[in-house]
Amino acid sequence: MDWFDSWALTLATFLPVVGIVVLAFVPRAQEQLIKTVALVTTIVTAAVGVGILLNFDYGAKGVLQFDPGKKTWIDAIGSNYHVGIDGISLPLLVLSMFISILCVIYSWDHFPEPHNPKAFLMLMLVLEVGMNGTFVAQDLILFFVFFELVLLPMYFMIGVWGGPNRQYASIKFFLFTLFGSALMILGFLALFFKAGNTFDIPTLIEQAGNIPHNTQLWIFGGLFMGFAIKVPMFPFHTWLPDAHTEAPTVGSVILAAVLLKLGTYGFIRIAIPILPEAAITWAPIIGGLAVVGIIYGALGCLAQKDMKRLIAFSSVAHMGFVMLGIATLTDFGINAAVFGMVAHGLITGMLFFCAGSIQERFGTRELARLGGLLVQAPKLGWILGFCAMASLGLPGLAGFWGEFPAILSAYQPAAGLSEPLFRFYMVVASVGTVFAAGYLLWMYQRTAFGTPKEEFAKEHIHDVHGPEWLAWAPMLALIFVLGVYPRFLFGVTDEAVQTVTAAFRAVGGP
Amino acid sequence: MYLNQFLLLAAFLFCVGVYGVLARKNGVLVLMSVELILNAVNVNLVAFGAFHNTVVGQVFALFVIAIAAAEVGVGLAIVLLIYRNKQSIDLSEVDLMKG
Amino acid sequence: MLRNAFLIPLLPVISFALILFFGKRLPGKGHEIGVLFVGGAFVLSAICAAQWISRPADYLPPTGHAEAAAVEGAHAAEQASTEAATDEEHPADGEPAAEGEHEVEPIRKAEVREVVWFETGGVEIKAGTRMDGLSVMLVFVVSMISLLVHIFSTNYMHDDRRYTHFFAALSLFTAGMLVMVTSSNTLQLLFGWEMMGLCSFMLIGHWWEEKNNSDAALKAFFTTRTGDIGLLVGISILFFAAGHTFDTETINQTALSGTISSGVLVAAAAALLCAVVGKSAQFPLHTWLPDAMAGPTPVSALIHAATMVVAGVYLIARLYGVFWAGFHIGDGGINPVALIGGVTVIIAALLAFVQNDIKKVLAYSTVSQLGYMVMALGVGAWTAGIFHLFTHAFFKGLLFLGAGSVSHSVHSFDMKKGMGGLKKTMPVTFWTFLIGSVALAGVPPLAGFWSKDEILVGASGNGYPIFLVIGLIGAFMTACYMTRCVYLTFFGEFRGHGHPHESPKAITGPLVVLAGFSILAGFLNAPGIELFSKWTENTTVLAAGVAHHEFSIGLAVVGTLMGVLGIATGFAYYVRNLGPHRLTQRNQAALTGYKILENKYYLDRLYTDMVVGGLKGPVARATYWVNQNIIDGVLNGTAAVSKAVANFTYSVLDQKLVDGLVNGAGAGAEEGGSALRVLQTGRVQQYAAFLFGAVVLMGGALVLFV
Amino acid sequence: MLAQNVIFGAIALAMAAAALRVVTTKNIVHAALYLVVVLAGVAALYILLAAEFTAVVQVLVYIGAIVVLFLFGIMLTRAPIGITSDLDNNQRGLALVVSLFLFGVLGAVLNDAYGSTKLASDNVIQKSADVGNSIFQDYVIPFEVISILLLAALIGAVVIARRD
Repeated sequence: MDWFDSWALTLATFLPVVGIVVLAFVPRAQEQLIKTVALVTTIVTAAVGVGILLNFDYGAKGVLQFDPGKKTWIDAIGSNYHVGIDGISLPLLVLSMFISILCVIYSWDHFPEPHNPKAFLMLMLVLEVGMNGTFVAQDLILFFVFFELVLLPMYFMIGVWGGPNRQYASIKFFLFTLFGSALMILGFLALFFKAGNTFDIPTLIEQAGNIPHNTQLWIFGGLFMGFAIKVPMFPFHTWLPDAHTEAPTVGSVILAAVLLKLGTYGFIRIAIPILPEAAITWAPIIGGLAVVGIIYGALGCLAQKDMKRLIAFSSVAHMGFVMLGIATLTDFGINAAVFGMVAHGLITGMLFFCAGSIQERFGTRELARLGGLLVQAPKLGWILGFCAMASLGLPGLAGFWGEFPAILSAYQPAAGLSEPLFRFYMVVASVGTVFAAGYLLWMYQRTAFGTPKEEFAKEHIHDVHGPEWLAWAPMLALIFVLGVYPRFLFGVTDEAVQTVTAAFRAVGGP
Repeated sequence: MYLNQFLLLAAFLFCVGVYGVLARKNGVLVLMSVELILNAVNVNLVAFGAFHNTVVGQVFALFVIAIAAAEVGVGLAIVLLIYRNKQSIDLSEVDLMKG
Repeated sequence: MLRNAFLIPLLPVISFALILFFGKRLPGKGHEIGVLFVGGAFVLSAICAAQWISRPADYLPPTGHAEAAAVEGAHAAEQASTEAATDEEHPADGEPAAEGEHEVEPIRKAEVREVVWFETGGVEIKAGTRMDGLSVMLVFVVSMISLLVHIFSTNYMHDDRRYTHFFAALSLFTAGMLVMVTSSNTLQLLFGWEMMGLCSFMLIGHWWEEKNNSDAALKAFFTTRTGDIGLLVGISILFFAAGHTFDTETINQTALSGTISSGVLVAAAAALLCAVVGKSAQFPLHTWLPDAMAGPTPVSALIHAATMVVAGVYLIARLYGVFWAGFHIGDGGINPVALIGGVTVIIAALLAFVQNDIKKVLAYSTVSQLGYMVMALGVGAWTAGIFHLFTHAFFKGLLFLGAGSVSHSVHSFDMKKGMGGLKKTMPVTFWTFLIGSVALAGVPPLAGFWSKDEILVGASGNGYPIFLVIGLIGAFMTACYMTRCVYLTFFGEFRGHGHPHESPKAITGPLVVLAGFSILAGFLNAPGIELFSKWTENTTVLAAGVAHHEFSIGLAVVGTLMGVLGIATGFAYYVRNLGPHRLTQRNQAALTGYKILENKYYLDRLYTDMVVGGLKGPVARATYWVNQNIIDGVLNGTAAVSKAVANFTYSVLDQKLVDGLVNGAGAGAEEGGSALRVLQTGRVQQYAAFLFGAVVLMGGALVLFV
Repeated sequence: MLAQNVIFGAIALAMAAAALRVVTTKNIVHAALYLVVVLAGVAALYILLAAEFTAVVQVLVYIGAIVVLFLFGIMLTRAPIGITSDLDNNQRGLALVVSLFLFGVLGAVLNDAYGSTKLASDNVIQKSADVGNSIFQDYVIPFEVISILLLAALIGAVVIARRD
């Protein structure tokens, strides 16, 4: 399978492009064909993903695999086409493919207004290219291109298929992220010039130690802005609730499930291993913002009247846990962060699916108008409850493994970080778990418990239907399986994470 | 002969062309000024070609001439169109891009 | 079977899944699965218990203050156990003789079976079962009570809206507790702990159509979850303090070996105590438990007798090394564990007097009894604490199911308005309930007497006289309010509607079984037999050097007297209308001259106050007031404040300030834009002029400065 | 050598003067004619630089075709033939300043870079054949592209100017 080894990642990234080209030639009216093409494309892409999963060498999770070597891409600036994955990228890559399929299935029969499946699905495939590409890129410029590539389709998804306030939301999303990207590319350029005229990530990891400490701090600052906005961390989060609220269901799901992960992934893949010294200096700040985000996001949730907005704020809180894990700069913490990323992708994705379905059925997401979901659509109600429980970090479901180890790791952060400070963070984060229970159960009580409100009491609300089952069942199963047997994920990430922190231990270790 | 005498002359032609482009309001005259600029560039190309003892300079000069011909053709067509629409080729009155 | 103990929690889990997915299609709507699987779990636990009892007590653990072995923890020690004989050569100098008559005796070796769960940061996290006396005892009790509750529910819940879901949740609840007690590490313990939290949420809010019920469910979940902050923090601290492990045995041994700094240990113990306070409904977080009565009665029985609230006590017992070393329990000073337990005993018992709802009386009684257990553990009477847990499970389960049986018959929980005189119509329920009450009151030779007595012995023997007094007062009050409860329910005239009748066999059967255990269970650790303490002793207790005290006949007499006195007081007051009535009337008349006495309801409350004796009345009311207004008020206030803060954060900070900055940037750009608009004439040549001008300026700068 | 320099000086002066007149004259037809002078001067410079093929093309294309095109343009737009004061817009001052500064900067740069660089006098004469070879071998693709460009320009001009 030498052939597969060198081409798998390129295929995984660019197969959706084939789908896009094919779609471009299908007339708009043939919707069935369009949907089939999109579905087949995502499935074939995921098949490559399965191939990667099977051929992945689990004995060497810490090294880059499926790496065909550098191919000259833009010679003038020394940028190469260099792809590769290790144990950290693998789960995220697979997650991204997986979510893409489910989103196509989910939107099968309910494309949001103004309909137009062709454009919608093409945008979705473009998104997939960007997401997959970001997770496999091993060259900063390549990474940047893919990182930015996801902006456009998402912009159009929100701007065209979004809710009433979509224009404001889409512009805000676009500008906010672009602002971060501008600082990020500055950071990349600085890395290029200060660390040996290369954009190659593995090379940079080896060479960047020579950069003077002060310069490192500035570069890290630039990268931090770029990634932190994408995550989003407090206080750069305000684009998120708007974008989520206005985006169509599928857009929200992809946004929550994968796009937010690009930011945290950037921290783990680029910022921390390349600039470990700066990471130590920045870690208390990141950790502080993370725990502020946890509490702040939770408080934000409590004040919400709109279900989707509530879930969006809960993302802020959850990504706070992920960032806290990263900020500890320990194996435990970063493992927890990767787990948290996947878990949050699945769980919050599911919550958005539920919110979307509720909106579709009731025509509103306003908590005050909902109620008695368990009476009218018991299965949907159960699923929502399951996701709420998973989201609040109940052991046995995936959310727990992102939350608890992050708290655990904050007790003993990496050498060079202030222990009392991080222990304080730990306690604050633990308080955050109670808040999480608070807002999620409160939401659940308002939507699912009680009896249906008068305006909906007579309506027939149909329960979960076919495409929804198809799209949701795998996610629900994964949430459960990962929760009970986290080794599936920890086993893959652990070694790779240790290489990340090894680059770091060399600096901060005793 | 110094290389610079050609270059300086070309620079002068170029600046005169720039002045023309900026200061003239008759469309045809603006196009003529553009031709000055293009010729200044051509002189540069040929002079450097001679300096480096290669024909590439001339080749590019020829290309530029060809493109200039095309440019003038299209440019004049546009000027004609403007004239036909506004009964004038006064570029000061063409301010569709006003914000 | 001890090795395969993982099957015991697994069975109810399977049961949960099966009921959830197939239950509705079965003729019994899923209860047959629940009964079958939980019954299976019970059989397996019984086998476990039998094997444990027949296991030879041949293991000599390293003593607590022995230096090296403790740190290496259980595994190393157990591997070495085959050569246990060599341990005898070990000089016993580590064990201070001052600890008393205690000497190292061989115990039964715990059966540990673990598999690697996952790895993170290069550390293997294991999952597994650890079966020692404590776990075996609890597994047995839990599966038995659960089985009885299942059987009971088949009839009690028969026409329920969500019969199937009820059984599913019941099974999962049982599974949660079983996971917790069998686990070999704190992480898995946390799993079971939270599973129970989830199930209590589901079951308390079983009738979620009414807002009160879902409110109660939320309250239960939040309150326990607040305590769980402590559990998360405590587990984290101990994970690192014990050298990157969740293993309970290692944690205990490390804590006792003195290698952990006392500050860390105190922090860990305090954090865990928070969790206990939340889960076991100790003062001041006990308020959720009475509200939790909103759930179906069988659930209350399960929560109070065998699962959920017992989990907190189990946590202390399981991680006793941490508490022992962190709070210096062996030194005889007042420590937080004992203090919280003691305060809870009194406060909850006082509250039990003012309730009219039979389930609330029992609920406060549970809180009070849990206080006993916690207090026992706090004064160093480990065996007494878990022995009380053991006996309490039977008679409290019995009492709740009895209350369920009564309400099944009269369709009410109000003792004053819906019951009375049921002695004749429901004889089985009456007699079993009476047995449970007497056992709870601590009358020999029933179960409650033996365990309560042991707690008192422990408190006095370990130098905690104040807690001895509290224990005695508690015993008196318990007897008194139970008398009131029994009298109101079964004696006098029937005050409800309809025709009460004896419940069917599915309901009375479990009552009879539990009544049997309530009578007999206490003898397991009666003086001279003392099997229970032998069976449950584990390495932690030995290593800590928990002292054993001989049965004291004097104390037993005093304890019995208190119980009997309580019953007599209650009897005298209720049945004979003696004593305090006139006193009250005179006092009230003399001091205030009010005619309020004519108000029967008010009088009732006043009498109730007088029963607990003169000045105790206001105290109880104040306690209730504190309960309702201050503690609950703080909870509600916290919610209100955080909501206000949340609103402020959202509407002012988030929407105005942070968002304002962002929008401000946009507005700034717009302002600047309109300023620059003047320049935008639309004339291309002008643009070109600017363009060239800019180029020239930049080029010039380049020429001049570079 | 001297002769060449003298000739260059003469041509340069004529060109400079003519170029100035192109952008300053008030008669639009005169402007076109002055442009012819400049273009012819450029052709002469090519010859001085021994690029006679380019010089010939310059004369043919520029003077023969483009200038004629201009004249057609002037006529078709009914530009005022004769002296008018209305050929300049109101930003002459700005344009003057910009172009003077531009010249200053360019001159400074050129002087700095090539102040004393001489053109080798023993230049191998670039034969027209070499130019042809170069175009049709090394630069054949750009050549083809330019062909298409011309075609496109042709069509484009027709489409734009077509009266419909």
